Amino acid sequence: MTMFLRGWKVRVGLTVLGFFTFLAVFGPWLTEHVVGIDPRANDITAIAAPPGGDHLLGTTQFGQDVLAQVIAGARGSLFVGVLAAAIGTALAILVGVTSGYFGGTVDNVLNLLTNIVLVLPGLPLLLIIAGYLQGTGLWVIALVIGLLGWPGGARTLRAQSLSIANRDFLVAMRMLGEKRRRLVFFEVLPHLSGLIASMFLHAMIGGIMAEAGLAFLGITDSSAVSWGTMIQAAQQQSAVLRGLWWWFVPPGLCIALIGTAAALVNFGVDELANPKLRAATRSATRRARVAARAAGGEA
Amino acid sequence: MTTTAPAAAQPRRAAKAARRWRFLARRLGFYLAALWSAVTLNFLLPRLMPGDAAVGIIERLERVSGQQVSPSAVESIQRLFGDPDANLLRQYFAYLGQIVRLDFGVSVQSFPTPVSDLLAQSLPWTVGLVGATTVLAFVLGTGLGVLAGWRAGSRFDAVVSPLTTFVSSVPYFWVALLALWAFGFLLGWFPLSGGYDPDAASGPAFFLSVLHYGALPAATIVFSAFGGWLLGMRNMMVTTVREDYVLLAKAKGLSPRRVMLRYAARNAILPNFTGFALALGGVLGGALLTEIVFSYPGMGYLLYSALNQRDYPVMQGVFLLITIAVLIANLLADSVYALLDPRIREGR
Amino acid sequence: APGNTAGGGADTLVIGKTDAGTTYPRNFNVVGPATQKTPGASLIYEPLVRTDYSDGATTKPWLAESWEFSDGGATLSFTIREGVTFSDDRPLTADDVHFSLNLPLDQPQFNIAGVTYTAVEKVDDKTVAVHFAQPAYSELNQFANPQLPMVPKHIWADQDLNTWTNPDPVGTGPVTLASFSAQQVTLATRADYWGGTPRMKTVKIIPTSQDAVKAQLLRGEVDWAATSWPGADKEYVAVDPEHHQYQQYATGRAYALVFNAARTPFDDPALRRALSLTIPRTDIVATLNRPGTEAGPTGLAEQVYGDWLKADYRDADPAIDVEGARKALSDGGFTVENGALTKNGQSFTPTLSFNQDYGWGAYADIIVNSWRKTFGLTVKTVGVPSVNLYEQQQLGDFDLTVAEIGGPGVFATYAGFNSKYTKPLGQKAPANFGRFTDPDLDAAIQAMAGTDDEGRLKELAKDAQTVVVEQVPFAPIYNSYWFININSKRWGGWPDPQDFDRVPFPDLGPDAARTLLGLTPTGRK
Amino acid sequence: MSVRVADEVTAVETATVLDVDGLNVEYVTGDVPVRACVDVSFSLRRGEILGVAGESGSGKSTLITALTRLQRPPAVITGGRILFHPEGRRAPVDLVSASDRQLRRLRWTSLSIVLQSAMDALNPVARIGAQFVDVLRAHDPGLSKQAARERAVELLGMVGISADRARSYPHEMSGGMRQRATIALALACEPELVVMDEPTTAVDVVMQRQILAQVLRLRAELGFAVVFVTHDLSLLLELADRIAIMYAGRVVEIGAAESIYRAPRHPYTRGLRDSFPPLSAPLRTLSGIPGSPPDLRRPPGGCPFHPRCPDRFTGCEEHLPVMSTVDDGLVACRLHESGGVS
Amino acid sequence: MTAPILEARDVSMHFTVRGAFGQTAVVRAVEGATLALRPGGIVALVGESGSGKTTLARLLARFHRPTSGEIRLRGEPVGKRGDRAYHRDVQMVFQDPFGSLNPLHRVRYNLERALRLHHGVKDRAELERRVVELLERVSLVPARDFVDKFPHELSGGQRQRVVIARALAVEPAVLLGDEPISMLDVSIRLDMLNLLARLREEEGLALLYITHDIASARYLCDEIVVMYAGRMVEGGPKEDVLARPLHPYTRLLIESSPDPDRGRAALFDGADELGEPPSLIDPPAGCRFHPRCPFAMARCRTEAPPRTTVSSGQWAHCWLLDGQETT
Ligand SMILES: Nc1ncnc2c1ncn2[C@@H]1O[C@H](COP(=O)(O)OP(=O)(O)OP(=O)(O)O)[C@@H](O)[C@H]1O
Ligand SMILES: Nc1ncnc2c1ncn2[C@@H]1O[C@H](COP(=O)(O)OP(=O)(O)OP(=O)(O)O)[C@@H](O)[C@H]1O
Ligand SMILES: [Mg+2]
Ligand SMILES: [Mg+2]
Repeated sequence: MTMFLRGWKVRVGLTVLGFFTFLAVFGPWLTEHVVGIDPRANDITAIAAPPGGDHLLGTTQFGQDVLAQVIAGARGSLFVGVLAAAIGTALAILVGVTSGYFGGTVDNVLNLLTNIVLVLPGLPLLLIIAGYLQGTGLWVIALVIGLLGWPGGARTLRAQSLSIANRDFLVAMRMLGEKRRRLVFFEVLPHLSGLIASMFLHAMIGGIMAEAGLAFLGITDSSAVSWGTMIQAAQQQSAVLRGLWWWFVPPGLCIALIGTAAALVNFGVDELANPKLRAATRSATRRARVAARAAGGEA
Repeated sequence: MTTTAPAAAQPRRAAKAARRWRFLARRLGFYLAALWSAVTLNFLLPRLMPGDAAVGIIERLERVSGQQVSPSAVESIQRLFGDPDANLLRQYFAYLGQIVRLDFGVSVQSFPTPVSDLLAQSLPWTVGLVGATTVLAFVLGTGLGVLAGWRAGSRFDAVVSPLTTFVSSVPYFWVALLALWAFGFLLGWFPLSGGYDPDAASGPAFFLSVLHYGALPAATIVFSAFGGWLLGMRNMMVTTVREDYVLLAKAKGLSPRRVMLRYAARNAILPNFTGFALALGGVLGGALLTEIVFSYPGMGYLLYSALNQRDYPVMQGVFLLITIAVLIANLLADSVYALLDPRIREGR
Repeated sequence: APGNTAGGGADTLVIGKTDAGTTYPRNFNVVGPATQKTPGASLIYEPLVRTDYSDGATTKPWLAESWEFSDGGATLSFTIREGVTFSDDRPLTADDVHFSLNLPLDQPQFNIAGVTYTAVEKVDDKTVAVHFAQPAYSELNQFANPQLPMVPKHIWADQDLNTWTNPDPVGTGPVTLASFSAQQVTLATRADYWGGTPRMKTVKIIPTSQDAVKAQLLRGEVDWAATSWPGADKEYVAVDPEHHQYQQYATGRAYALVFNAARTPFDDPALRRALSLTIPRTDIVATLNRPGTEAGPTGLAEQVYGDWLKADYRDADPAIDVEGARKALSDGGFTVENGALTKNGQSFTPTLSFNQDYGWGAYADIIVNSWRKTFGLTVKTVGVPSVNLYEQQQLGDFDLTVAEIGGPGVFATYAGFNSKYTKPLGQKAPANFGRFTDPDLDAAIQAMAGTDDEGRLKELAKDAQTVVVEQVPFAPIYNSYWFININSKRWGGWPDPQDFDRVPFPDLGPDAARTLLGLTPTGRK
Repeated sequence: MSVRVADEVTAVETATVLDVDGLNVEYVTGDVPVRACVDVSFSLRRGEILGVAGESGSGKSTLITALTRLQRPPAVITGGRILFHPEGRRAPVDLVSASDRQLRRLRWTSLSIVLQSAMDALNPVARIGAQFVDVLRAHDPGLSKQAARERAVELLGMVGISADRARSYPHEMSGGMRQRATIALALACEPELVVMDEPTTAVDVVMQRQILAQVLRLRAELGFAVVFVTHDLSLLLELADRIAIMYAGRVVEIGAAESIYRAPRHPYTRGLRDSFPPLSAPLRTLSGIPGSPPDLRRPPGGCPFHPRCPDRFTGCEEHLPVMSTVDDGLVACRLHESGGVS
Repeated sequence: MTAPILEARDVSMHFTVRGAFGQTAVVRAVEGATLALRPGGIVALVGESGSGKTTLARLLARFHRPTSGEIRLRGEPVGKRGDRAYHRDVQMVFQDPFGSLNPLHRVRYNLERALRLHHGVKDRAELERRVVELLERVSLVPARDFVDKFPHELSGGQRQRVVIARALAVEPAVLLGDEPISMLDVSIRLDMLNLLARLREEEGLALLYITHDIASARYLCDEIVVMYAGRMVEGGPKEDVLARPLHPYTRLLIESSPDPDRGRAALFDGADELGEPPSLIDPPAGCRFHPRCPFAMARCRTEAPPRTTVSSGQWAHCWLLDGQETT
């Protein structure tokens, strides 16, 4: 764990993630007490005003405060991202681990299902299903994203649990007479936790991006504020071509930041799982170079 | 473990061929099953979901004409678009029959234009734009990934990898918006919409205009897609570079270039390649948002407009086409992977 | 040169079309219900009459030189204009008109125009008559519908309209199809057009987006487009005041908050009035960047219906009336408790459904914020995609919703609130989504349908207005406009919104034809 | 020098081929570096087989890769010299400071390597023959493809692999075949020195016997010197001319195979020898070496073996023993320090 | 001789494998194996890689069900018994001490699970006492230093002791060791062998010791069984087998094993052309060793040799012994 926290990537990533989580949790409180502005209030005296003065990040075409919206949007975006990732990951675990660990007919059926869902084109299907369910709220959007997002992970988990199921320690525990369920939860799953964490982070980025993409297409809950709906509103009001950059840059940047942060944490997870990657980091190389130079060896 | 005695090679080979066929049959079976599921899903979705096509048309007609569609017109439109009470099973078989004949029906929004006409109109654009950019992004990303992974820990790697992480985390439609604003609107270097200059009807002028119109969307797709390839390739390279055969290749005194390309990259690229084939399969549905931002006349845009108007026949047609493309790409990935990796080719 | 989309020469007019996607299908089947047809069809196929928005949206002759009601309004005979030819040089005959008018009766599934007559009869070589089941003075405007065009019988008679896309259209309009490509429609003007000879040789229609067309207008690649451009004053007109024009023409329609009168508590006019009085119309039009376009209480735009409006309702003050609203609310017996409307121990927390495809959420916010401020009332806003919203509106599945109301003429505007269209909640109503019922309004509409005497009509219109203003079936918010973007570097002679006899809206067939005829080359390329 | 070698190698060259002097290799990870090779010195004569034995983690593989300058990051050579004496050239090359180009010229033509696992050492996506052709043509650009291919077949034949196998992929061959192929590959350019890192650990005893027999035969034919690393001392006792014993990154004893077996001087060497039960000699209870090898990050002070040493006496935990010559060998143990510093 | 506690009678194990291309093949991993383990006795199973040693052990551990033949525990055919009851008597120790301990669980967890599952021990203090006792039995002292360690904090030898302690916690009658020392450091191996020998002495365990190192087999066991390509080729008291191998393969195996006491000259002679072990998918007919056997006769190619027992209980499957049976 300490090794995990040592790299700058993980630390930066966790800090940023933590910051946005904080925003998501305390956002409403923040906007009310710190910023002092309701993200939905319209300040008709400041329409599409650039940053400064009363509105630190400027206002939208509707006189709504961009900063307050960005803060409020953290909750919407993270909500969809986390929920979708949770659903997707849970399904992936359910299907993948069951399939890999139990094998046999269960495996054949689940594997076929996984492969079929995997080849169904994701975004278009998402669009179509979400399109049918339009206007039903972030819950449904997260649900749809999650429901379509599991097969990749399930496939990986299946392969992994297949290999774990044949590891000696599992065989040993089985010979001790452990029950299958206990084996799955206490022996197999903990081993996949790194992989699962990594999958979850990936899925979260995917979920946030997918929400933003769907919102951009108008498939969203427009009574909720999320970064996606902000970009959509800006696009609808031609904010880009009108140069109202303060309106559409912050939400896009936030998405990019959170994505980068999750990816950075993921680096750490990957390096934890794959020491070869760890040895290939810049700090490791630099240290080696210094040592070599100190010894005067190696031209 | 199992060794083939040379004497037994002949019958072995025949057996191997037979096994290969059986394998192919199995795979084909899977693809058929997947196709059938997609087709069935395609059939069921519009029927399970609330709302019908007529509403979409009426709403849109009102908007376009600016007049309330009169009650008698509403009735007419409902009459034109199907009898929702018909027997579901019969409908299903009729639908399957249609699909087999590649008859996707008639578009609702462009009544009575056949869906296949619309598909044929959009397909080349998407295949051209997204296909080319997918290849480009793959080549670029993989190439840079080889370098970054080969010199893992170097300054190049230390700068490129985190930067790429950031770049690939940026929502791509947002990048597209920014690009459109900067290069299309402010600088005016590129057109803001469309796929070609309609006045440059043919010949090289047409071709040039296609390049010109496609440049900006292509650049944004490449921009947001190459990072994934880069990072994937880098990590595979880092792992592969530490393999003994790479060490041995170095020990053999081969030139570093050769070791990097023929030994390390050649092996490291295998997983990326599967991803590439799948990405090619995703080409048709992949760049939907980009197409919308740039009003590019492709499949994504078609699907989007169909969706907005509940043009089920078009939606189904697009979806089916995309699914078929993905399946073909999977098949391709399977076979080409086997070509690239002898361990799989021989079926161990 | 970059984006030389237009490539128009001195004899070409380029129209940028922003609402038809990125490619066009080749589909001139004008009577089909398609929403994606080849643009320009309304310049090729023409209706019998036109609606004149410069004159109270009344009906004016077009392919019909004149008309006459008989049988107490149950029969209508059109006299066909002489000298009208199709683009294949065949003259427009009574047979063609008969065929065209009979088509929706013959094949009811193509009654997209929603015709209400029951029979068509060729009277003589110049006259065709239609018969109604009852007096239909007010229903004359259906013959202005672009979905009811005069088509050549000799071509159309033997086509199966279910599959025919009419790729090479032959019509009476000022242009013919010169060439088609999915990303550009090129029309050639006709020297033998009955209305005159347009000065340009070609008209090009290119697909573009709402954002892209702005740049194209600025660069002069597009001469004519119709898209709303908030901030056009600064961003467009100011750039070249001489040539860049941004014009607004009232359509006579208005965006309005519609109450579901079939649901308590919105069956109470006092509540409806209270809510209507506190809609911050000025704020909304400010964020829309369209100052001064607040709708009056009747929902009839003054620009169009000036002399049809009752004097009391002219120049209404758009400011919100907090006192009046609070009074109306308490008159209705309502109180607000914990954000919920309360009456007789029952409490309600209404929702406002809006069309999320158009980013209406922010305007909905403005409205509910005002209600919260004025009454302490909490109203939830729900964004619904347009198609779904339309369906919900038909089903009566809403409390408060936003819809565009209106039609060509006062009658058409108010007829939609006739109680005869109401359906029980949960069944699709073809009109009158709010299920508003008022005998006085019904009577006024009934009477308007039975006369073509303008004085009488205006009187009845004022009666109807009184009902609407007092009973508030809907609360008009802002007027709706055609937004016209013009770059007159190459073509002059555009109408002036202050004083016009034609609306230069490209899809408004006859008006667009008149616009074309009025354009003169400036000699620049 | 063993008598047996003289029997087999016709002209034993007494010239030195490799001189390792004070070699230090560290793994630079974490806060404390792992000192995997500490002050390793030995020399190797032409045609000689030097066995290196030691427990797991004693730095054998590190030594092998460092000898050929193939150590992977984070391993770093932090001191010492590796003098390679190419045939027919007077000036030795210090491999530690040689430039990449210099090294590349020496590689395979003078200096080759056999790695532990043949499965991993062969490029899985290239045919065996092609991997020979690759290296042959890299060092002899004049060689035609056809000629290179013929030479590859010839080399494979040398280790008993039939010609048609040249077109096989590594995974199509058994472990033993692959291991023999990598040995043939190492000999492709007729090097003067071959370093081998446990080349037979992954194969079973029968195959091990075949492979080693071939190595011995080929050495007799080609006269290359070998550094052979393994943890199986009993194997080395049969195979090597001289044996170096490593413990905790240090060479603790070097001597002729015969004397290492009959009269080991270092307590560790003795313990190691006694860890292998005899196959034919009378059985007695053996005890191995109690305890476990030290963590190279924090090796014990003084003699690194002292915590496990049955013969330790006061001072062992403080004083690092120096290499002393004892009879025909060298040993680093304070029991034998009286013999004088060499 | 005491009655066998665990027996394999003529068991065979055929695996159906599916290749990457979905084709199937049958691997005849074990064929006609017969083996008896007696309390206090150690049987060594030797043979080269892939000869089926692990498979046989797994059959005895009921990890696989035999394709044919039967396994008997205390003279009764197993099959009716539940798995847990069976494993109360038969436990297994694996080759890789790291792999057979879940890196995420402490030493304590491993031992406590075994105690809870098989002896229903619930009481904390009682658990603690027995855990300490177990660790002491495998010489992990002071035991308290080890109970809360994770596997990665232990050396290989210590890990293997934990594995053995876990098996002992069940109080089995039979311990199956699948190359239990081959992954350990050379210096620790003997320690481990001595531990196993002690357990046999003290607890009267029946032990199956699988190895490819004949020297260690000789050191530890009473009886040696040699397997080749899925079949047993020879078995008997260890000194007899090693001193007078009956089967040519046993001879080859012994000759191939390093032995510094033996003269070097003979060792590497004629080792070149020995060929390779056969494929188990398509094994040679007759005696499976015949393609590599210098004494192969026509008969060897067609007929599988029967078991021939010579004096002192040594037996082998070889046509060379035809007619030499002594009883
Ligand atoms: N990449 C690395 N990072 C840190 N320490 C390492 C690394 N590789 C090896 N070591 C350490 O260096 C020491 C020597 O390792 P080396 O591989 O040379 O041992 P070895 O004698 O070859 O062992 P074996 O018999 O197990 O192959 C060991 O203590 C090992 O832990
Ligand atoms: N689960 C299985 N499925 C298919 N084949 C198997 C399976 N387990 C073992 N085999 C095959 O059975 C044969 C015997 O394997 P086994 O592991 O029993 O040999 P072994 O003597 O233990 O070898 P080693 O000394 O390498 O451990 C091998 O060819 C192996 O590939
Ligand atoms: Mg090693
Ligand atoms: Mg085994």
